[in-house]
Amino acid sequence: MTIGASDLKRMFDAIAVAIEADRDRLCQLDGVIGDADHGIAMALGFNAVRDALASLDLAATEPTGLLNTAAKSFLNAVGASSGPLYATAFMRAAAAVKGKAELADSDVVALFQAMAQGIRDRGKAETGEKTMVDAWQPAAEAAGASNAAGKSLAESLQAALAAAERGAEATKDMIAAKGRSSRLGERSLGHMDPGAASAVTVIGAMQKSLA
Amino acid sequence: MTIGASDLKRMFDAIAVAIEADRDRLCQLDGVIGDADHGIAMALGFNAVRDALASLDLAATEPTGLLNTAAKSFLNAVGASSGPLYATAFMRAAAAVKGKAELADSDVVALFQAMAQGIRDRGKAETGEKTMVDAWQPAAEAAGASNAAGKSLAESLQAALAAAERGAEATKDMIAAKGRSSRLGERSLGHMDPGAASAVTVIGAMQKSLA
Amino acid sequence: MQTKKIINDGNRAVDEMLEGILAAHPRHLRSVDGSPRSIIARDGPRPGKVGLVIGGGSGHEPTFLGFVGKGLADAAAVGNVFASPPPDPILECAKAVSGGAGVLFMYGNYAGDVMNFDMAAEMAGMDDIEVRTVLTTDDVASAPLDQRQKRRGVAGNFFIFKAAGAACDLMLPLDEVERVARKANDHTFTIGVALSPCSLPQTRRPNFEIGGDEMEIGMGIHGEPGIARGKLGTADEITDEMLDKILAEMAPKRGDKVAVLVNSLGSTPLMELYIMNRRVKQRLDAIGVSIHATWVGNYCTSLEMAGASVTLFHLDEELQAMLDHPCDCAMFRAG
Amino acid sequence: MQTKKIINDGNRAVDEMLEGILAAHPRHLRSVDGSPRSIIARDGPRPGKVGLVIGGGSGHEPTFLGFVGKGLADAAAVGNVFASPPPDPILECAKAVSGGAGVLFMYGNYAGDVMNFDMAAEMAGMDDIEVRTVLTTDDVASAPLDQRQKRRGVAGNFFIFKAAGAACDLMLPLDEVERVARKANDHTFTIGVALSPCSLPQTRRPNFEIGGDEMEIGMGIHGEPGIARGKLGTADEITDEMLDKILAEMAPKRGDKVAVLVNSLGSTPLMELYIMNRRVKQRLDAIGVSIHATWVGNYCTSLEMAGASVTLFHLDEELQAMLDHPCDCAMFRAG
Ligand SMILES: Nc1ncnc2c1ncn2[C@@H]1O[C@H](COP(=O)(O)OP(=O)(O)O)[C@@H](O)[C@H]1O
Ligand SMILES: Nc1ncnc2c1ncn2[C@@H]1O[C@H](COP(=O)(O)OP(=O)(O)O)[C@@H](O)[C@H]1O
Ligand SMILES: [Mg+2]
Ligand SMILES: [Mg+2]
Ligand SMILES: [Mg+2]
Ligand SMILES: [Mg+2]
Repeated sequence: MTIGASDLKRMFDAIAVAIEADRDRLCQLDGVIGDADHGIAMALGFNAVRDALASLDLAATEPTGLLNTAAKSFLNAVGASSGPLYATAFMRAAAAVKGKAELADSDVVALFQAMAQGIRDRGKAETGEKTMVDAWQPAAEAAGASNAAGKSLAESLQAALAAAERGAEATKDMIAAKGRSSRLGERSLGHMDPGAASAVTVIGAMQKSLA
Repeated sequence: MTIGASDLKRMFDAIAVAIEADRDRLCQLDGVIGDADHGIAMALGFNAVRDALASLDLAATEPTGLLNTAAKSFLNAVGASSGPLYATAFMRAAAAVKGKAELADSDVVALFQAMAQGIRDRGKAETGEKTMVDAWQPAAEAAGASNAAGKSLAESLQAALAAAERGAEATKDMIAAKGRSSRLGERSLGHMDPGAASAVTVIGAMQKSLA
Repeated sequence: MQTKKIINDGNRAVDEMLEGILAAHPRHLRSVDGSPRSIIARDGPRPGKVGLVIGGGSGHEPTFLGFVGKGLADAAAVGNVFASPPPDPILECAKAVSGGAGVLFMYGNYAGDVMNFDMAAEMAGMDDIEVRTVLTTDDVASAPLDQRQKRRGVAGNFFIFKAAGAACDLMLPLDEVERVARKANDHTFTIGVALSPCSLPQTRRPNFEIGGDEMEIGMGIHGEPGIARGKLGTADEITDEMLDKILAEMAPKRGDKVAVLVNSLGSTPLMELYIMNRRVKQRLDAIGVSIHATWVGNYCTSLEMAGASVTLFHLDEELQAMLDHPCDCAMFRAG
Repeated sequence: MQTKKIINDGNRAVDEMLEGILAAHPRHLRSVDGSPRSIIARDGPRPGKVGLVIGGGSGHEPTFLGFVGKGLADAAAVGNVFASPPPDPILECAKAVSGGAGVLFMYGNYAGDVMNFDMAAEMAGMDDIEVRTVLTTDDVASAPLDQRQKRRGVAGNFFIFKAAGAACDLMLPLDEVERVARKANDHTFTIGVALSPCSLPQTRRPNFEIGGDEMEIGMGIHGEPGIARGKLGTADEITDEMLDKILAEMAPKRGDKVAVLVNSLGSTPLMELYIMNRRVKQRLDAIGVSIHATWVGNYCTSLEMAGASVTLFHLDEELQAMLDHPCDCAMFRAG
């Protein structure tokens, strides 16, 4: 079974639903060490993506075009930090699957890894700096390893989700070194990074939708 | 027994203590139908009077001079509505006992009546308009009647206090027609006028101190 | 629990504020020697000019001190929080700004202010200073139209003082200044809405109670109850309710001009004021009334009260000229 | 219970605010056709002049829009509440104000703003517009001195933008404008204190928790935690704590000159700001530092947050000239 444009659209719809349901928790997490708007930004962004994708002619759209539309609509709706980070993730994902109308398991894993790389490139954060990279990076590595070991897409995304969850949990023990909370020093200890938390939600929705 | 300058000074000290103790209640009453500062204004005023009288040479001061000092210090400390009202009360009281070093019972009653008249003159309020006049006016009348009936000063002031209490209580059933609360119409019903309430406190302290 | 304030001592708050104001604005303001509650425009008063003295309780900043400056008021007498100043500082203001052409007292119509300013006017009369008084009564929520003279003066002071100050600056005689001031007052209509209380520095307790989902339409700038308590509406509903009341009285004709003031009572931020102003513009556009100028911000506050007021200043040629006349005050400039 | 706001729809609040701003200030401001979040000074941009584009999240009004006008910024890109604008409206600002002499981007140093403005700068580069960027980093509470480039930009924006805007208005070349802007930033020191939270229009819930008798020294203008949580002190104690931190870094010499900004984070009223300013003056007098000019009021807010910030702008001859250079913005005038 391969993944086409309409599968990706369903995936984005699923992310939008999951993020909307998670909005208040994400704002609360951001309220502790940031500015309390992360849930708003993510919901705005994925709702905008959903609206933009809804008006696409899916039959005439390849994954690359769909992902670029997602990038643009996310970027213009959000601003904030999450805007360029996720927009770049989607642009890199688009580039990773360029020219393909249907995506095999390994294409989806490549897409997923490109997203993580896009976030790293845009934000210049390393793991351990208490950002969404601490969820995305291990998730991408786990998906890649699982795929390399010949596991199914479902298994690979399951591994990614588990790694993201561990990564997000681990941000509690980190002192923020990037983003708004990086000025808190020790005071950021003990709190989960909101961007890492939302990454788990996003990856969870992707996993459920694509598996 | 007659009343001299030092008795009047003691009386003002007693009023200051009583008003200070009543400050918060008066602010609360004023908060309901006014601007919540009546206790502050009255406390400020009578504390200023106390301070001003403390520096007088009582042996060299007649009641008129003492009362004029009280008027001036009250006026300059307070502003607000209560400032000119009580300042005028004290100025009229001063005029009423002009030339007398010691005051007989009927002089004190005249002083008391002059105070009420001063408040009426300055504020142009009639009884029934839900102001301090609703306490002062019946109190002055009761004191006058009692004095005319040959009662002692203590008895006359006791009658005044009882009348003031009834008058203040009665303001609950009035619609304000003067002062800040006069724009409330029916919404002022059910609440005691703060100026009438403080009048009871003032008259009560006078009664206790002079009796 | 006391309300939070950045103060030292509630009883000293007004005097310390004045120290801070004089420290911030030495080129614009000075106090009268020996009368620290009498604040004078360095540049305003001059021989032959009618002196304009305004004043009232503190806690409404930038009203009244912000309106002291060349082209606007010559002096402000400063009372305690929400309390009229006593006669003495008012009298000192009158003396300091008297240029031989008479002095105009202007202030909001409150019993306490009337009694204290009237006493000061009598005292000034003894010093051979001719004093006239114009009370501001722009709060349409505070009495029916047929009792306009009973109404409170609120944020509309801004326009009314501005017009009178311009008339003074233009060296009009006292009669004319008084006429312009009365006309400006008659042409000014304000209504407020309050969402949550403020607290006095001396008590540090909320000065009224209001439900977590309620608003009070018509509330006065000292927390005096207004016309009605209701559920908090949307910005458009609230603004409409306010404008309905103002426009019913002002009865503008198509083609008329107004100036608009959307004022915060304290803690309501610019974002909300501008959202209201958007509605004001829509409503005025719809009836063909044009907006000559708009002010949005903290002009007449009640300490940290939440809420806002809308004022329309119904212009004719003369009032427009007075509004456009330049003025230079410490806290803002206009014209 | 939701917090009280005069709004229609939390998601529309910024756009409706912008409608209200354009309605209020048509002589000063316009938006770019098709890009309503790009606000341009009617009078500012001109051929041969470096264009100054500022911007950031909404909710800080009058920052940033209030600083758009002749002699100050040529344009502001407007984000959602507390969120950077996306690259598009920033790019539209750059295009609208480019006069062929380059464009300077200035904004507070926040990860989100940096990423979005950098993307816009790249896009402008493709349109052959030379863009330089100067981040403001005046918040001394947000990183140690040796990591000054990590600090947040807060109320000191006022002075830094003002200086850069004057340099642009004086037609200095891009290199010089950038130099002046960096110098102004290096000479600007701010610290804030927060007493109670604000709430975003979309959530209407307090954005942080704080005890009824607590304050947070160094809190950021989006509610980011500061240096320390403590018991609410007196105005003098608070101001001293703030000044100690600023003066230790600024290290002024006797005879030096500063400009002062005492800024409300939203609901803290002028009375409290002026009480703080009184203390600022006392402290500066005591060390022989003279005050060239003072601003007190709502300049960089966090919606209705309670609290205040103090900014000192350490002047030299050049910076003083830039500060005194006239400017004419919708929400204030200076110089
Ligand atoms: N440089 C960065 N690299 C990766 N992620 C980042 C970076 N800066 C911030 N983030 C992420 O962004 C999240 C905050 O996003 P959001 O609240 O939407 O933006 P803002 O901080 O602008 O309000 C943080 O929790 C963090 O995970
Ligand atoms: N014209 C008047 N005549 C008599 N008493 C008045 C008049 N106006 C107001 N008062 C009294 O003043 C009281 C309020 O005093 P206070 O709170 O000190 O002044 P303010 O209204 O200026 O805040 C009212 O409760 C009322 O009793
Ligand atoms: Mg955030
Ligand atoms: Mg009162
Ligand atoms: Mg009062
Ligand atoms: Mg944000």
